[in-house]
Amino acid sequence: MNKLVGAGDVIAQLRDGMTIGIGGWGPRRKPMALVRELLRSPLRDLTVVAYGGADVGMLCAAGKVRKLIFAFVSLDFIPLEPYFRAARQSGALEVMEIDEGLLLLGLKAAAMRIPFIPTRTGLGTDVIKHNPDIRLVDSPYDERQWLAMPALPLDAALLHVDRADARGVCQVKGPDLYMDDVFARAASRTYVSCDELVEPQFFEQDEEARYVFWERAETTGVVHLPCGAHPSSCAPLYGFDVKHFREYTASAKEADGWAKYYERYIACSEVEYLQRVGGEAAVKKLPLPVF
Amino acid sequence: MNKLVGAGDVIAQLRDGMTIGIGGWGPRRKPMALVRELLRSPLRDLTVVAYGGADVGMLCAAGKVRKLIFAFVSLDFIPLEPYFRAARQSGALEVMEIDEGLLLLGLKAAAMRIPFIPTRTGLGTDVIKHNPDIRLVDSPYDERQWLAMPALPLDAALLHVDRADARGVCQVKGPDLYMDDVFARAASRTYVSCDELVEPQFFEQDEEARYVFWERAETTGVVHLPCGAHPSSCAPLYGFDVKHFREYTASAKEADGWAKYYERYIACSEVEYLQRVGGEAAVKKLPLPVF
Amino acid sequence: MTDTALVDAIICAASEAWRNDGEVLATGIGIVPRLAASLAKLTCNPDLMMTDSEAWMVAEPVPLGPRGDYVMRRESHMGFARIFDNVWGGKRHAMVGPTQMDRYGQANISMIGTDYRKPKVQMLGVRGFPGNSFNHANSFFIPNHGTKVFVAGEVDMVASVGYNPARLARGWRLDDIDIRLVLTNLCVMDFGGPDHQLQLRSLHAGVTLEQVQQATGFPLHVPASVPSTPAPTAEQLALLARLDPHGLRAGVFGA
Amino acid sequence: MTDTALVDAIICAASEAWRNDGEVLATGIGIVPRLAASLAKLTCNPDLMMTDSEAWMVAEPVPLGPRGDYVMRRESHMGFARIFDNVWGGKRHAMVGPTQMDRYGQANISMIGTDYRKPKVQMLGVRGFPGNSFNHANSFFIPNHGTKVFVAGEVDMVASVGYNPARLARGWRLDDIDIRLVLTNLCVMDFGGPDHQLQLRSLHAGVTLEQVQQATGFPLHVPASVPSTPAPTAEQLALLARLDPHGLRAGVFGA
Repeated sequence: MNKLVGAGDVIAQLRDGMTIGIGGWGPRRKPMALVRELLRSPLRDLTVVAYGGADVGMLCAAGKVRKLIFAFVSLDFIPLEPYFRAARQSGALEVMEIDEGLLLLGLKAAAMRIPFIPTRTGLGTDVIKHNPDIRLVDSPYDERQWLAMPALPLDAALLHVDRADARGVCQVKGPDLYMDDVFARAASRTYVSCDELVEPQFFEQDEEARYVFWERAETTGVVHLPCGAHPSSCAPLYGFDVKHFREYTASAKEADGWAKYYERYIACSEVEYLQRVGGEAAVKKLPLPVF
Repeated sequence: MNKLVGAGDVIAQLRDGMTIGIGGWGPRRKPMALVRELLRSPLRDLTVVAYGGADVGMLCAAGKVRKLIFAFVSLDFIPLEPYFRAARQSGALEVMEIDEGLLLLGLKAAAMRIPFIPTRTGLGTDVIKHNPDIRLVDSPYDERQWLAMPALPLDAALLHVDRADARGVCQVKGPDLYMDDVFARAASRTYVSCDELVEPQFFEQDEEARYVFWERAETTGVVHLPCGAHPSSCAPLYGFDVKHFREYTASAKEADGWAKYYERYIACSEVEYLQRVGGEAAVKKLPLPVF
Repeated sequence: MTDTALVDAIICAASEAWRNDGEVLATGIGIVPRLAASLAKLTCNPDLMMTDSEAWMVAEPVPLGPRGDYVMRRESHMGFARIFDNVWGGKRHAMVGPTQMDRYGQANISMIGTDYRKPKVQMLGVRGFPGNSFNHANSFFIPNHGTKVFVAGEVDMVASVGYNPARLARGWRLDDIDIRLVLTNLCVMDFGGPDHQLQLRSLHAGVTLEQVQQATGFPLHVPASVPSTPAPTAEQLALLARLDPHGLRAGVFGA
Repeated sequence: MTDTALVDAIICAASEAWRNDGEVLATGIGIVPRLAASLAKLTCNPDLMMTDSEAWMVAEPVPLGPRGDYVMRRESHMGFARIFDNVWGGKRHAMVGPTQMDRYGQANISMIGTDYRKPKVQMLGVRGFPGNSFNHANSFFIPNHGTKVFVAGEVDMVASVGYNPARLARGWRLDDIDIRLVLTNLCVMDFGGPDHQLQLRSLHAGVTLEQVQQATGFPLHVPASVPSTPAPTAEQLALLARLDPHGLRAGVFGA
């Protein structure tokens, strides 16, 4: 089985109106090259589910997002994501704003093919008020009401990993998987970009198979995209690009900032993109973040 | 913080009637030395929750178990656990017999402090018929009935790990954690025996901290018991003791077999036990099982 | 027909269970199911996923018994906890060996007897049968086809769901249950008869229809034509020799 | 009082939040909370668990900013997913910085404005506030004590639950909520007043009671005696110098 495809092939599998989950966390291990390919496409009316960073910001800026299911959108060292912020403040964005843990529970429920998971999280907050679709349920075992976090099934998940093979075996060696395994399991189709494409034999060595966190049956397509997470990080291979993120956020302060950013960094091939951000060698030298 | 205690101290913390979870799986990484200490104690009327092997068999033989919450009791290469079998066939054992996955969901629910997790597992089976306490619930999001697997909170969990330090940082290097992390989180108190006692600095090396699967706050007490899993396995340190398990199961065919087994292997110190089963060096040479 | 020839034919027929499954976890519990799954991966469905029966997914089936120099070809970590992620996701097809099975395909490995509180014979417990049977495809291998296994009423403890409308919870349909092949020492069957009736697919060499019906505690559906279970091909036999280097399958029906 | 002296006093007062917690995960988001948690671990509660703010639990607090030769003392893996295991289990005490807080202790970091569909100012989103606030202990640090933060009504988006009986779901009690200290640039407070009213615990050097009340959009409970926030000890200052080698805390109130 050969699951190798191009980024364009991945996007061609998506449809207007789909629910798309995006892996990673804030400015970390986001499938940015796939997101850029999505930005180049005519796709629209998407429901996006993410622990959001610039992936969400850019999709908002480009008007791709009909509804956002999120707990936060942030670049961490730049707390406020400017394009997400602008989209919200314009009143144009439909949102399901929930707790980080509720988002995880919703993905878990979808992965387990159950309709909901009960939790106390969200009770007493405006998460309930602004999401009337989220219901409270009784427990047959106690006298309490519980928030029934509904399953969040995804039509597709977009993920970036350290390395993968053509069978769809994916490895994350970085210190944090984030929730990528749950995104993969919650999705009908999972498309993964990888920094390094390896032979199956790679996973037979030493403890390499330990760092494989979902079965290859959960992976639909694999795209080989070195530095495909840039400007987000892919620890331990490279850190996030502070300079690029600053340029990106600064662009939002200009009247036609997004158009300029788009022209320079999206309206080109990924090969050109990598050249414009300094080249693969420079990206690989980006230091890991220190907190 | 120094959580080092003796096996006797652990058992002294337990009370008649408690619900005790036992980690491991069948003949694998069972906290057998702690179980032997429990067998030596006057404790009784226990509710035992386990993916059961000889741990459950011995506790049944000794009349310690009022109620067993289980999906199976088996030594794998010897499918039928003789003392568990005898206890069931005598009609003396109260049971909550559930699916392996339901057991996991029940522990997960307890770990998450939620009353239940909905699932299709168990619907249509006699698991429902024989467990009238397990309720079906409606979903607010679909028209189906779901089995509401109730939380299985534990008063205490007994686990065996490869190594630990006095702070309660525990490491399982073997290929399978089984459900030990969930047992630890589902329990009010978690007592862990370890084959090797290490200094905290051990976990600072290389990738060692990767193999720590729960926070030390989940560990109440640590007992240093080399070969403490014997006769079950503690891969990669040692395999399970086929010969000993055969002697144990054969004992059940004799009229006073349990009394004899008890006299020889329980009614002694752990030091004497290790001598009687061939010594630490011999245990460490037990081959890993091949399937 | 020798025992070995019979078991080889059964394994080859059983391997067909996974032919059209695509990329699912193939789990065979016991010698015949495991060899059947292994054979399927090497012949009709190379996309299958398999484990070493412990904690690793492997790129090629691991031979039975002591392995000598053989080195497992690891593909991913797959501890027991992750098996449940897979089960609950539904991408699995297991073949297991129940002690009892009834006309609905309901199966039992828990206990035998009419008094659940005091079993006549206690066996393993329900294990993962309830979850497997309602989450993914399942096939069965039964080495001793007889009326004690294929019982007249319902099995003593329904561990595995079958096509029994009376037991469906509200909102569920029989289509949510997916029983595939039932292989025995006499024949190959499935639940493709009228209203999910158990039906004959093929008879092993030398076995008669009457023999099968007498050994089954409820009526079987018999299609107009019932072929013989095919004999293994030379390629299949060669692969089986590699997958079972110690010939453990010869002992499946007792030595 | 210099900014540095003030921030040091606040950090030391904030570190007291964890004194009697035993073995919980201490999470401090932002410079002051993180230094406070670090200081607590090195002084009043060595049993605290802490992370490197990424994926590892560490045996000793990691200094702020570029680390030079410093090597983290890893204790266990603690990826973000496992943080939720910890949160849901309740063994955590976080200190965070909300943008608004009301008389109930309800807090907001999501958005400002009266129209939720079109915020005047969009901030981060609710992040983990709903889960944190209903699962474990929480304290707060607010660097700009004023009526825009301590609002007269309810916060614009209740991200964090507080002691508001009107919002309790059936079967839950106010005792299920556990807000500890609220530290600001003016004072230290808690919700130990009558009926969980916000009350003064101590005033920072040079700050008056009237100043605090004027900067708070709702009535504060003032106990009979309100001490001054203690000045840091020499030991605490020495530890802070080690924990913040680049002096980042000096910029907490703006350069």
